[in-house]
Parts: sequence; structure tokens; C-alpha cells
Amino acid sequence: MSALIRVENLVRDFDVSKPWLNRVIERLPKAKLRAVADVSFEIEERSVYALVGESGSGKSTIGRIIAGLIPASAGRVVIDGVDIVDQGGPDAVRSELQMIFQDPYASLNPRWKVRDIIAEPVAVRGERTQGLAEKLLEQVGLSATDAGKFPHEFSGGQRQRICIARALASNPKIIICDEPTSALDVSVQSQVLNLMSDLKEEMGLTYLFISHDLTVVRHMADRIGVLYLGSLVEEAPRDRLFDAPKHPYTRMLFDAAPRMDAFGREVDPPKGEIPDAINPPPGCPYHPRCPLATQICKEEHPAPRMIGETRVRCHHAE
Amino acid sequence: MSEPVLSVRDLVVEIPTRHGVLRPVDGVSYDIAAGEILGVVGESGAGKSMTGNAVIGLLDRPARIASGEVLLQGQPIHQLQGAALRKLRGRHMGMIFQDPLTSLNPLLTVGDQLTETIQEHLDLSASQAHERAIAALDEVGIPAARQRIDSYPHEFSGGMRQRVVIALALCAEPELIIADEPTTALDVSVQAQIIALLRRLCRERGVAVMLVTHDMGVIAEAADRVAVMYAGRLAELGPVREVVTQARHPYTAGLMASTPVASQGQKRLRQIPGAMPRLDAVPAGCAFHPRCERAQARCRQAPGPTLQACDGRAACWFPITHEQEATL
Amino acid sequence: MLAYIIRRVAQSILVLLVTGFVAFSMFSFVGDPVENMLGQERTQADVDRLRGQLGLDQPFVVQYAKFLQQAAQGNFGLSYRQGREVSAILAERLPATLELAFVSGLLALGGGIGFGILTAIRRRGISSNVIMTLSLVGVSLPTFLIGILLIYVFSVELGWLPSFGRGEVVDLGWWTTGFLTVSGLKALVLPAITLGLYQMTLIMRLVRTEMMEVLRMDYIRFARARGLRERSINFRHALRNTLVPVITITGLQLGSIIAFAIITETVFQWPGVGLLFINAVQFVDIPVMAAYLMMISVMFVGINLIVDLLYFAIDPRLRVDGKAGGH
Amino acid sequence: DALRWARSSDSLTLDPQAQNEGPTLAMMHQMMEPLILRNPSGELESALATDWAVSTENPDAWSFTLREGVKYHDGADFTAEDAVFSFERAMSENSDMKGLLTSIVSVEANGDYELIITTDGANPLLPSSLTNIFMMDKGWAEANGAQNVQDFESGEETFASQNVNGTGPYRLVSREADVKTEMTRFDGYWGADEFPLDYTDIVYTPIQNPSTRVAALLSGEVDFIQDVPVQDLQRIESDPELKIMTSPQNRVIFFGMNIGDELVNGTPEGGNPLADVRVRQAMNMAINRDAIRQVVMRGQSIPAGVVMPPFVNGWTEELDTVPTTDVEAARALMEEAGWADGFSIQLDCPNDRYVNDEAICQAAVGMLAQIGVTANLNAQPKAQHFPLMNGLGSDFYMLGWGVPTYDSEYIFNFLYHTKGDEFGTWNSTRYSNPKIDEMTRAIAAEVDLEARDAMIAEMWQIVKEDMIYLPVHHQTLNWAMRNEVGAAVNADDSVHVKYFTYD
Amino acid sequence: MSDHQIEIETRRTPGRLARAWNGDLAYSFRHSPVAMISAFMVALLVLSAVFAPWIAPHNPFDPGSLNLMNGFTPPGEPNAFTGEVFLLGTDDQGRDVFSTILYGMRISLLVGFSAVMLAMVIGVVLGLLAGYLGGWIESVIMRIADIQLTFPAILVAMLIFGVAKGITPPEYRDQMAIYVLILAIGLSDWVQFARVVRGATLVEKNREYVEAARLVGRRPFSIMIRHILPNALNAVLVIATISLALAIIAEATLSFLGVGAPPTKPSLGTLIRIGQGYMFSGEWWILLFPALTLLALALSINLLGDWLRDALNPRLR
Ligand SMILES: Nc1ncnc2c1ncn2[C@@H]1O[C@H](COP(=O)(O)OP(=O)(O)OP(=O)(O)O)[C@@H](O)[C@H]1O
Ligand SMILES: Nc1ncnc2c1ncn2[C@@H]1O[C@H](COP(=O)(O)OP(=O)(O)OP(=O)(O)O)[C@@H](O)[C@H]1O
Ligand SMILES: [Mg+2]
Ligand SMILES: [Mg+2]
Repeated sequence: MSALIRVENLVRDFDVSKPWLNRVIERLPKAKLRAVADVSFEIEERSVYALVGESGSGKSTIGRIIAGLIPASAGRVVIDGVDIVDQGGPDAVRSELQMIFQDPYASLNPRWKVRDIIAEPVAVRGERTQGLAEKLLEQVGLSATDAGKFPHEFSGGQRQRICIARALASNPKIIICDEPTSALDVSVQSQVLNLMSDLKEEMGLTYLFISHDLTVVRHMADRIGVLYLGSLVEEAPRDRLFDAPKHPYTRMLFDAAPRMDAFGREVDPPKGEIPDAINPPPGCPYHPRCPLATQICKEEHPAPRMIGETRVRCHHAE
Repeated sequence: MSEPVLSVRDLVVEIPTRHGVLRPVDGVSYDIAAGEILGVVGESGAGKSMTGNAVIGLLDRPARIASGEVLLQGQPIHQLQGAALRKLRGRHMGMIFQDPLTSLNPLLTVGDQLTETIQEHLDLSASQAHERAIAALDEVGIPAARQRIDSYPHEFSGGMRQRVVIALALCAEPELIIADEPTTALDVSVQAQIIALLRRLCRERGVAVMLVTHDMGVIAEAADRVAVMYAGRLAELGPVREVVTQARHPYTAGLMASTPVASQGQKRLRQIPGAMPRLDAVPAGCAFHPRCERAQARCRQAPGPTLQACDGRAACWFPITHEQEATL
Repeated sequence: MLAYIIRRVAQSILVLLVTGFVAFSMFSFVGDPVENMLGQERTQADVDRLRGQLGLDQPFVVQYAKFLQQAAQGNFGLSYRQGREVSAILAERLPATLELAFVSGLLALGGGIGFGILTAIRRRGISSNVIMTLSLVGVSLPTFLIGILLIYVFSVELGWLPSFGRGEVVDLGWWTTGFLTVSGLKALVLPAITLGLYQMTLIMRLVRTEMMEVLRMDYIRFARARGLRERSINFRHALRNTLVPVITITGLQLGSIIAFAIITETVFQWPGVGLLFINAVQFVDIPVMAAYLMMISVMFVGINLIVDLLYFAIDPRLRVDGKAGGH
Repeated sequence: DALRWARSSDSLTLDPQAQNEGPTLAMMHQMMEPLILRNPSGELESALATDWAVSTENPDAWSFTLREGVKYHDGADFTAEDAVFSFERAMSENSDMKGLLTSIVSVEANGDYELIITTDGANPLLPSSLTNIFMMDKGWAEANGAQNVQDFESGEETFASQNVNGTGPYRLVSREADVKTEMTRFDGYWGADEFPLDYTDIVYTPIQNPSTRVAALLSGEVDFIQDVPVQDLQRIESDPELKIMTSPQNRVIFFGMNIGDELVNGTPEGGNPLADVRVRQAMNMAINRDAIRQVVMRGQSIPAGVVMPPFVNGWTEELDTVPTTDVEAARALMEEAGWADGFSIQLDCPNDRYVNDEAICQAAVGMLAQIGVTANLNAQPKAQHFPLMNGLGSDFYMLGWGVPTYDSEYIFNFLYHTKGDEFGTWNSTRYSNPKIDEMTRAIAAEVDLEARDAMIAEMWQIVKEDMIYLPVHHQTLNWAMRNEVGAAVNADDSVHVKYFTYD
Repeated sequence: MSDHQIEIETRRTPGRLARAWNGDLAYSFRHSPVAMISAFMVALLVLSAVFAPWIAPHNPFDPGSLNLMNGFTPPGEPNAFTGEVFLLGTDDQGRDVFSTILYGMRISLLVGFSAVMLAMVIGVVLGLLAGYLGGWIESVIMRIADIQLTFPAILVAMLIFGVAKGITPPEYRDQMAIYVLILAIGLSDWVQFARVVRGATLVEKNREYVEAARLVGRRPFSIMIRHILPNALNAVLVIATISLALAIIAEATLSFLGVGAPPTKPSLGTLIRIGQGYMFSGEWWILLFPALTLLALALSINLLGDWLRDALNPRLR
């Protein structure tokens, strides 16, 4: 199997400077926020690659760059052999790629009928959309008669199904799922996740699955990347990661996540919070919270290295 | 056992709408003892927040308590109005909301909001109140509380803000705290911190806590007992370990099973078919019966099962017994 | 913040230039001043001579440049109508307008905020519905008609209040005030109501809407949950948060009070700059018109600046990231 | 006692020679004096000159005997030197009065109390053009740098525009332009014993809005108002404390027509209909002056048959007979002229100049519509109307004319003479009659009054037939005041408080 | 999550009309007596203006049909000269006040509607562009808006009126006055539309459905029109309603300053301006009836706008 998506040394900076005059007067430098810092990974065809990490770690940004919604500052994104950063932007692979968003309420235009929403990806290309929406609705477990309704007539889970139907409309190979279930209840979440798994099998889809919920990721993903402050701190196949987390951050995440079998668990909660991304700590970004941190961590950002199947960015991991 | 801090008896909340009267809370009863954390779980719209709001008297019009009782340390409070109710709030019962950013008034310093609350309820001078505010911040683990007391909410990070909210809820030393999804907006690492904090305060102060959430994991870790709500009714109520591991109500069981953790290793997750009914279309009888694989004729008849009518733990005519569970 | 002020000032200079330019290009259309300046026995030679003297025979760009050059030195030239220095005339008239605007502004703000809060808190009460409806009457009749009706009732029929002018004024050096005499205060009543009514309605409705939205915010619920008193919730918590958006609009409204004074001043023969402007328009007194427009712009820009600074004062969030002015 | 006086606008300046305009002159008349005055009954009366006559030596010169013992407000004496200075100033380039004095060649003093004014040829009408030429104090003017009338080029205001030193019965106390002017009785006034001078003070306030002005009178805030809206007369009259004084005004209102070959706003097929005198006659017949008087003017006007106020030398009742309104005859005339189907034309009208100007035009539009003339009304402020009209941009316009000299020559000069730089400046009709032009110049110089009157009569006959103007009415002046104010209305609307009594 | 509430209110009822009638807005409408009364008033007034030529007993815009002698006839009394009787009396030109009000309302409504339309189109377009494209385009547009705001609407309108009258050839001035008024009021009023639309656009453009549309390759212009605009329309509608009342009043105010509709084709404002001259003279009907009509019109539009504002604001429900 070859990599369908290859991300190499991806960097994305946001300019969060104050206006020019303020900078002049207050003698401030230009401020930039590095949302994605030197991230590389590959996604195999027909696999599920998951990105996990806490809020602000850059998951969505990576997804949006791959989807072509925002440009990268540096690095390469190669999709199906086409480098979307250099070669004419995302138009070349537009129809191969679709996205499902987090908020099922905001991702459907409230003024449009479900039929038009689902058919939009096809309609934009000027192709026939007759009966398409109805077919897709049934495919995602809704009824064809729902096509004439408006989004507000559906529950959150149903809306997410509509989003999935829209994503499928243009027959994509890749679907980027940005926290597709985090707004949903568990019982609905399981329905949606099952649907996604089924569709993957049926249609041979590849998912980039973004989530902060480790249990969901563990269920869905084949390979997982852990992000912290824009850096990919650890990357490994699912079972490797869960069985033998290498990076202290990954371990902290696992420990902190509430567990259904941990009644009255009394462990010390993790220290601190994600630092301000505009002024990240020097060296390894995790060092202020890291129990293992030593002097070198404060000075040097560790390079990725392979430990078995795991790629990890830590001076002390073994 | 001594008198519970909070006891809710047959609470019914009604909302008159143009499509008829809705009952987001329908016959809910439970007690919370001092120092106990009662977890309330359920899907979105199950009536968890409504129950909490009804207890503290914060129902927005047109919702209202239609029947039932709310007793705070034995005193009925569900009919209180105006000043009488206000004096209880903050002083005897506190509330924590989901989003710490929107819970704090952005234009007032944290200290202002704290001292204002303290002075409202405790007969303290301004400087005493100030000291007490610092102590409250200290207690919830805000470093350098004395310096930070004059900061504005936006100057705190998300986790710190939620600590401030907790400090605010606790600063007049109430006996009961209603925490409505206090960690949903936070990251896991911070969530763990906040849960630990809540548990510590509960233990040290003997505060009764009603912890509303829809995260089973949080409940499992934090709560002593758990109430599962479905369509405004209590589906199951019992000690947390038993409810999680040996659910008797088919809904609870399904809920537990559909979490990815429980289905570990399976290709597909267990799922409950269908969705929770909308409030204007709650089926007669057991509200869960259309989705229940065990449903029988009796389940479709009104009146539906209640905890009291059934075994006191699950509101189900045909609860799952432990043996059956094992065979599943 | 300094950057902010600098930007504002730069913007205001731009505004002034544009204002001046637009105004000047318009003046060529409002009529010919010379016709008014000469008696009916004038000859064509007189007309030509005067046009030459006034520089009206030059293209308006040249006139504009000359005007700018002089205006930069604080010299707005002579009024065609009165033959006096425009700056002196404006200085003489400004106190009247400012005092009127101040009182009506106070009325509009006080009434607007007060009634706004009242109607927001008692959303469904009868009193607030009555206030809401009555207040709309204020914006459903043209200002001039309201003024004339007030005169009819309170001056002519009841004889309580004067129908025109400022009453006795006290001279305080460069400022004349009507605040210090009984007749001056009486004279203020009707014009101030006429002028303030409209703005009061707008502010009131704005406060009401904003307040109703704020009252649904989580922090208000949280404040309730902490057992704070309604008074403290309404005023300390809700009103303050309401003020931020209210200030923007209010600032602009107060600015337009000065502009709307044109009508009120005409009706009540209030000796302010608005009346001056109307007279100038009728006479095609270009220097006065130009200076008036410039002055209005400066005032608006000034008010905007104050509004922005008020933001900084009210909203601590802006003090750090300085994102004010996003309004 | 103080007279609180209001009219629609303020005097524009206190410089007596900078503006030849009603309110300015009205104000100046309280504080300054000309040599000769027109009293409330319209007759010339001596003011600073006690006597005047054509000079015995030179038929082209007038001699004025000046009043002795007259003092300025600052105590200086009035002498012929001041008069010479004042005349020269009034004739200077920037003076607005010089149009009245164009015939003067020289002004000389003969001793302290005689003034010789020489004109360019004989000028029998000189005295009547001097009633608004005020006598300034030379010493005062020189001391304050006020020798020149306002000069806009210099960009500086003159002292005289804000200060007054006159010989008049009242002196300036304070003035805020457009707001209030206060005057108090001048104790050293020469006529202290001759005139009532009942009022010790005058408080003058302009009140622009007519309703407010009337309200101020009704509510007792002022004692005396001018420019009373005609519709409010009845209300004022019915107030037991108020009264109205009425007099015909020295102003006639009429419509002018472009009788040239082309119309400015598009000539209809068949040429300019207005060029045909029959059409003009038809239009004249269509206008129902009586209806205008009764409804629009509320009886406050005198229908006019000629473009000449009744006070003017040359006016006769016969000339002023109003044509009967006869729509049928008018239609017949139109048909005869080939305009049976009518035509369309723009009527330009001021809306802030004359009494009910816009309403009159509107009424005229309705009346003309009856004979098929569709007049599109363009009513606009005077600042736009007059430039349009004088720039020959109008085909059909309203104009009002007052005759300060009370002589027909003033009318022919401005309204009938072929339009040119000096003459016919207000004639926008394109009317050009060499005979009239010639006679206009002739009557200006004719000293034989009888011959002159004959010429004037002949001229009126000619122009009346040519019918280039459609006379509408003579305005009526109304002053409203409290009962205790005793005043007689001046036909030119000028006010002399010195004649006022307090009853 | 406020969407729960919405979900509850969604029972299917077939048929577009029935659905609209049962929709949130209609429900709120049926339960607001104020809204119903004012909607009735607006409808009544607008219809009588539209059908004025059929309703009005006279045509006051036809000067040839007027008889000056009918002037100042009191309501319901015969005229002293002609003996004619007029329901609401006549004005100074002998025009039937009732007919003149109907025709005047036509002018007022025409000016109001068209001015608001103009302002709306300009404001919506600029607001969309500014909000969606951002960058220097936004800066320029919003700076222009600021500058425009620096000038009070009434002054802007006066100046535009002055210029427009100046540059139209005199022969068209009579007809032009109305268009010039529309232009003047419209141009002085676009800023609030632009601001609101920009605000809504800024919110909407970050919604995920816009991302979804971008993802499938929809062009910015198409996104603005098809996706964002419909979602900003509620706010626009509310402003438009209130602006309509304001525009009608503004026209009246302008006519007081002498720059309104021509007296031969008077608007309600012109009628009031004329009528106010007869306040003391006893001919009260010339002022009273047009003023009452204007009041009724503006008040009911305002009340309707007010109700709409509350009804369309989900946060206030
Ligand atoms: N348009 C933008 N301008 C400036 N900063 C941005 C922008 N978009 C994202 N960021 C910043 O980039 C960082 C990464 O954001 P991103 O949305 O990718 O995080 P995330 O991992 O998806 O978080 P979440 O779990 O909250 O969705 C954050 O600090 C965020 O504030
Ligand atoms: N004003 C209202 N009108 C109609 N229904 C309402 C109203 N307010 C709440 N509801 C309904 O009441 C029910 C209970 O709501 P509640 O907020 O208690 O749910 P919850 O369990 O807290 O859900 P979540 O997890 O989303 O917070 C919901 O179905 C909600 O839609
Ligand atoms: Mg994200
Ligand atoms: Mg809730």
C-alpha cells in the first residue's frame, strides 16, 4: 500500500500581530502564532489516521490545510501524487477530498433544504443531481422523504448523517473528519461511528480522523499522531501507542482521561495547562509540565526519532 | 443515616408551549447526603440541567415546577420566591455552570465578584470579605491568590477560570453544590484537575454535590451514586460501581455498552437504535420502550415504570438481572 | 492606546479633507451668493467685481485649496452674509448649541437608559408596553412638528414657557450660558425636549434590546445562582455589560443631536450654529457653510474618540489587546 | 419702556452702506438718519436736511440746507463735511447704495451747513433716492478705520459693521447678530421734542419661523412683529390684546415671460408661444386675481393691472384696472394664436421671498391649466431662483418689484429697458423696444415734470400693450402689535420707532 | 443548546401556506395584538395609497381640476363660494385634503420604499464584500462608512439634494425632485445596512457550512449570495422596516427645510409643512389630518418593525 496523503515538514503560522502603528509605538515585534510546527506524516490508502491532542494543538489547522481551505506557510502536502502546496492549489484534488465538521448545527446552512445541501458538491460542478440526495440519505440511514426538509427539523445525530451524506456526494476518496462526534451523545456517537466504519468498508474511504477523545480514536484509528502545541510529539500504530506510550505527554493524556472502570480513582492530576502558543516555551514545548524534563529539554527541541514502530519527539523517551 | 442535604420528591417541571405542555422533568426523586457526590447522567435533552435549575430555583420562564417537592436540609424550598429564595442561593446552595468563560462577568474583577457574593451572604466588613475572597481563591488552587484577586476573568486561563467559578460558588460556604457539566468545555488534563478539586472540596467540607454530566468516565471516577435520566425521568439510580458494571435498566446498559471503551476490540460499536424522543412526543408507558429490545406489552401501557414502583434502582418492569448481564 | 488616538486623528484629518472637498464641490450648486449680496440696483459690473473679490470665478478646486490653506491657519474667512469673521461667529454661536445639545443629550441618555432598563426588566409589564409604544410616537412625527406642537401647547395656550430664543444669558468671557438664569433655563425646556425625544427613543430601544440579551447571559444566571440582589444584578452586572454596545450608538446619536439641532433651532429661533447654518444655506454663505461642516466633522470625530476611550475605561478586555474600535 | 420687536430676519450688518436691503435699512433707521426721510404716510420729510431745492445757479445741482445742532451719539457735531464723507462712501465701489446714486457727479460742502450735489444732467428725482443714504461721522469713521465699505478681498471685517455712531433717535447698546439687538433712547437727539419717542428702549429679535413669530406675539413675548403670515391675521385680531395695522405695500408681484425666439427649457413645435402677444394676453386673462386675493392672500393684496405699485409717480387707476378673468375668451385667444391645444412650460418661482409666493404660483398653475397651459412649477429658494432668472435661465418666472424712488423711471430702467450691463438688469424677458430704451433715458433727465409725466404715461401705454409681464397683485403690509403700541405702517415696510406711541 | 427548542417546534404540516401560518413568526404574529393591529394599519394605508386614483374623489395632482375658490373649506361643511363639500376639508389651494393625503402618501411611500431599497442594496453589497473579503477592501468600505456617519443623515441628504438639483437640467427638476429625494435619503442611510450585514457576514463566514461550501469549490461571490446573504436577511429585514419609517419621516423633515417633494405633488411631509402654517389660524384640518396619517403610518411601521425585531431574535424568545 502506498501513502495516499503525505505531509512533509508542514508549518503554518498565523499573524497575530497588533496593527502596524501599535507595534511602532509600543516597540513590539511582529507576533506570530505557530499553529503547526514541522509536522510530517503519511496516511495509507483505506486507512484511518487519527490526530489527537488538546484544544489549540493544531489538529484542525492541519485538517484545513490538507483540505485546501487555508494555505500552508511551509512544507509539502501531497495528495494522491499531487502537491497541493505548489501545484495550483487544491482544485486539482477537490473532488477526491471531503470534510465533516465538528458542529452539526453550524455545518448545515439553515436556509437550505437538505436536498440542496447534500447535492451542493455536485451541483457546483454543474453536474446532474437528480435523485442524488435521496439516494445518499438512505445510504446514511435517513429516509428519502427527508430531502425536502430544513436542517432545523433534525436532531444532532441526524444532522451529522446529513453532513456525511454531503461528504459522500462527490464520491471522494478521502474524508477529513474534524471531531465528528464530539458534539454528540454517546448513544448517537456510536451510531455515527458505526456508519463511518461501514462506509469506509463499502466505499474504500481513507479518513483523517481528528479528535481529542482517546477512546474514540482507539476505536477508529489505524495509526495515531499526538499533537502538542503544533508539534507531532508521538506517532505510532494504534496498539503500539496505547500499549506502550513513549512520550510523557501521551502518557499524561492517558492518565488524565476519565475511565469507566476507575471508580474513585485517586491519582494526582496532571500539572499545568497548555502554554500560550504565541510565546511557546523554548526547547521542548512540553518541558514546563514534564516530570522527566532536564536541562536539555529547556534548550533543544528534540528531533523525531524512531523507537520501534513509534516515532517520538522527546529527549528522554525510550 | 442523617437527614440528606437535598431531597427531591416527585419533581415535575412543565413548560407550556404552543404544542401543549412539555414535561422536561417528570417525577424525579433522589436524595444527596452531606459529603456525597451524586452523578446525574443522560443524553442531551434528558432533563439534567432542568432538574438542577429547578432545585436552585433558576427555571427560566415559562418553565415551572408543577408538582413535587424540593427539600433543602428538610426545609421545602420549591415554593420560595424572591428574597427568601435569593438568601438560600449562594449561602446554602451553589451552582457551577458549564462554560467558565461565560459564567464570569467580564467587566468585574474576580475579587469584586467574590467579595460581592461574600458580603451579600455573610456579615463581614469589606476587608474581611477581601481576605475571605483570597482564601477562597487559595483554596481552589489559584497560585498567588493575593496578587491575582484584582485580575479580570479574561486574564485567567480556562482551567483557572473554572477554579474561580468554583471559588465563587463555594465562597459563602453552601451545603449543596449543583455542578452542571463543569468540565465539558475543558481539556482532559484540566478536567482531571477540576474533578480532583471538586472531590477534595466535597470531602473536606462535607458539601453535597450534584454533578451533572454526560461523560460516563467522569461519573465513574467522581461520583458516589449515579442517577441516569432518560426523557425527563429517572431510569436508574444507584451506587456508581453497580450502575456502571451491572446496569439493570436496558437503557443504562445500552449506554454503557455503546461507549468505545466497552466495545474495545470490536469492529462495530454496540448501538441503541433510534434516538431519545422529543419532549412533545414521549411515548406512553415506559419512555424507552420503542428502542428497547426487551419491551413487552406492559411497557407500552401508561403509567410507565418508576423507581418506586419497580425495584427502587431501575425504573423498568423487566430489569436486567445480573445473571442475564453475564450472558450478554 | 496612543496608537489608537494617532490613528483616529489621522482618520479625522482625512475626514476633514474629504468633508471639505465634498462640501466645496457641492457649493457651486446651492446657488449664487453674489445675487444675495448685492442690492437690486446692482449692475453686471458689480456682480463680476464681487465674484472676483470672492474668488468665485475660479474653479472650485482652486477655491478649495485656498480655503484649506486658510483653514489650516484657523482662518475661515468672512461670512458673506454678515461680513464678519466666520470663526468669531461660530465661537459666538457654539455655546448655545452645545448647551442645548448637552441638555437634550442628558435627557436622551437619562431617559433612554432609565426607560430602557425598566422595559427590559419588566419585559411583559403593561407599563413597559405603554412606554414602548409612546416612545415610538416620538419617532413617528417629524421633529419640526413636535416642536411646533410644543410651542402651541406650552407657550401659546398655557403660556408657561417661552416660544423662542435662549432667554437671559450670562456672559462668562468666551462662553455665554443660559444655565444661570431662570429665563435661560425655562427657554431650554421645549427645545431640549424636541431635540432629545428622538434620540431618547433610539437609546431606550437599544438599551432594552441589549439589556434583554445580557440578562440571558450565563454570568447573569450565575450571579442569580449566587444569590445576589436583583438590583445589583441589573445595574452592576447587566447594565455595565449593556453599556459597551450602547456607547457606540449613543456616541453617534449624541453627535447627530448637534446636527439635528438645525431643525430645532430653526423652530425655536435658538441662536446656535444650526440656525446659523440654515441662514447660511439660504444666503449661500459659503464660508459659513464650509466652516460649519468642518466643525461638525471635528465634533463627530472627537465624539468617536471619546467613545473609544470610554470603551477602554469600561471594558478591561480591550485594555490588554487593544482591539477596540472593532465596532 | 421697551419695544420688543420681531421680524423674520436680522439686519445683515450695521454698516449703513454695505447692504441695500429691507431689514438692514429698517434697523439703521433707528440709529442713523438720511438727509431726507419718507414718513409713515409716504411723504418726504426733512431729517438731517431742513430744506432742499434745485440750485439756483445750476439746474444740474441740488442744494441741501443741513440741520444745525445735530449731534452724533458720541457727541460729535454733524456738519456738511460728514455729509460729503458719507456720500462719497456711499458712492464708493463696494457700497451697495451706489446704484441709487449713479447720477451724482459731485458732492460738495458749502460751509458747515450747506451741501451741493451735482448730477449728470438735471435730476428731478434726486431727493427721493436719498432716503436711505445715512450720514456717518467722518471723524469716527477715520478714527476707527471704517472709511471703506466692507471689502471681502481684504478678508477683514470693518469696524462699522459692528458699531454705530449715528444721529438717530436710538443708540446701540448691544448686538448679537441674528439673535438680539438692543437700543436705547439717545438723549441728545435733535428731535427729542418733535417726535413722540415713547419707547425708551428697543429690543429687536429676528424670528425666522413664521409660526414661532406669531406664537411669540400671542404669548406676549414680543410687542410688535412684521412679516405676519396672512392666515394668522384673524387669530391675532381676535386676541383682545393684539391688533393689526395694514397698509398697501410698495411692491408689486408679477410673472415675467420669455418672449424671445427660443425657450430655454425646450421650445415647443411651432416656436415660442410666449412670443405671441395673444398668448400672453390669454394667460393674463386666465389668472383669477380675485381668487388669489381671497384665498391665497386672505384679502391681503390688491389685484394689480400694471407692474407698478400705486404710490409710484405715473400710476393711474386706469392703468391698474384688473382685467376680468375670462377663461372662455382666453381659450379663444389661444386658439386664434394657434395654441388651442396648449403647451407646456416651466414656471420658476421663489419660495422664501414674497408673501405666499409658492402658493401664488401654485394657484397660477391651476388657472393656466384651464386654458391648456401646463406649467411645471419649480419653486426654490431665492438664492437659486434669482440667479436662474437673471442668468436668462427661465422662461416664466415670478418677480416682485418695489420702487424705493417712487417713480416709474425705476421700473423702466430695471424691468423694461433692453437687458444690458447698466440698464434692464432685471429684465429677463428678452423684451427690447428701442423706443422704450430711448424714453427711459430721456425721462431720467427731463426736468419739465409735466412733459416727463406725459412721456411716462405714453411708455406705460406701450408696455401695457406688449404685455411682457403678467401683474398679479400689490402686496399688503401687515404689522401686528399689542394694543398699546401706536404705530402707522410704512409703505416700504421700514420702521421708525420715533413715531411710535405708547398708549 | 437552544436548538432543542427549535426541534420541539417542528411538527410537519404539509402545505406551504399552512406551514408559514404555523411557523414561528406567524405564531408570534397571531399572538401579538400590537403586531396584528399595526400590520392591519400598514396594509390599510399602503393599499389606500396604491389605489388612491380609484379611492380619492379628486385628483389633487391635476392642477386644472382645482378651483382655488374651494380653498380652506372646513371638513364636512359647504364652501362659502362654491357650496362644495369635502370630507376632510380643503387646503390653501382648494385641494381636497382627503384626496391629497392619499396621493401624498403615495409619494411618501414611494420615496420611503425606494430610498430604503437603494440603501439596502448598497449597504448589503458593501457589507457583504467588506465582511467576506476583509483586508483592504473592508478597511476602505468601513472607513467610507465612518466618514459617512460623520455626517448626520439629514445633512447628507440636504447636500445631495442640493447637488442633484444643481446638476439636473432645469426642465427636469420638477419631476426629478422625487428621484433626488430617493437618492438623497437612500445614500444617507446605507451605512447601517452595511454594518449589520458585515457583522452578520463575519459571524456566518466562520460557520462550518461556509467552509463546506468553499471546500467543494464554490466561488466567494457565489458563497456570499447563496449562503451568507440569506442568513443575514433577517437582520436586514428588521432594519429595513425601521428605516422605512425613518425615511418617511426624513422626507418630511427635509421638506421642512425646503428640500422636499414639490408643492404641486406634495408628500405627507410637504402637506405637514404647508399645514403647520395654519396652526394658529383655525384651519386645523390642513395640518391635523396629514399629521395623523403620517403618525399612523410611521407608528404602525415602527411597531411592526419592533415586533419583527423581537420575533426574529431567537435570543429574546
Ligand atoms: N485564523 C487564525 N488566526 C490566528 N490563530 C489561529 C487561527 N486559526 C487557528 N489559530 C490558532 O492556532 C492554534 C491551533 O488551532 P486549531 O484550531 O488547529 O486547534 P485544534 O487542535 O483544532 O483545537 P480544538 O480542539 O479547540 O479544535 C490555536 O492556538 C489557535 O488559536
Ligand atoms: N424554554 C423551553 N421551551 C421548550 N423546551 C425547553 C425549554 N427549555 C428547555 N427545554 C427542553 O427541556 C428539555 C430538558 O433540557 P435540559 O437542558 O434539562 O437537558 P440536559 O439534559 O441538561 O441536556 P444537555 O446535556 O444538552 O445540557 C430539553 O429537551 C429541552 O429541549
Ligand atoms: Mg479544532
Ligand atoms: Mg444541560
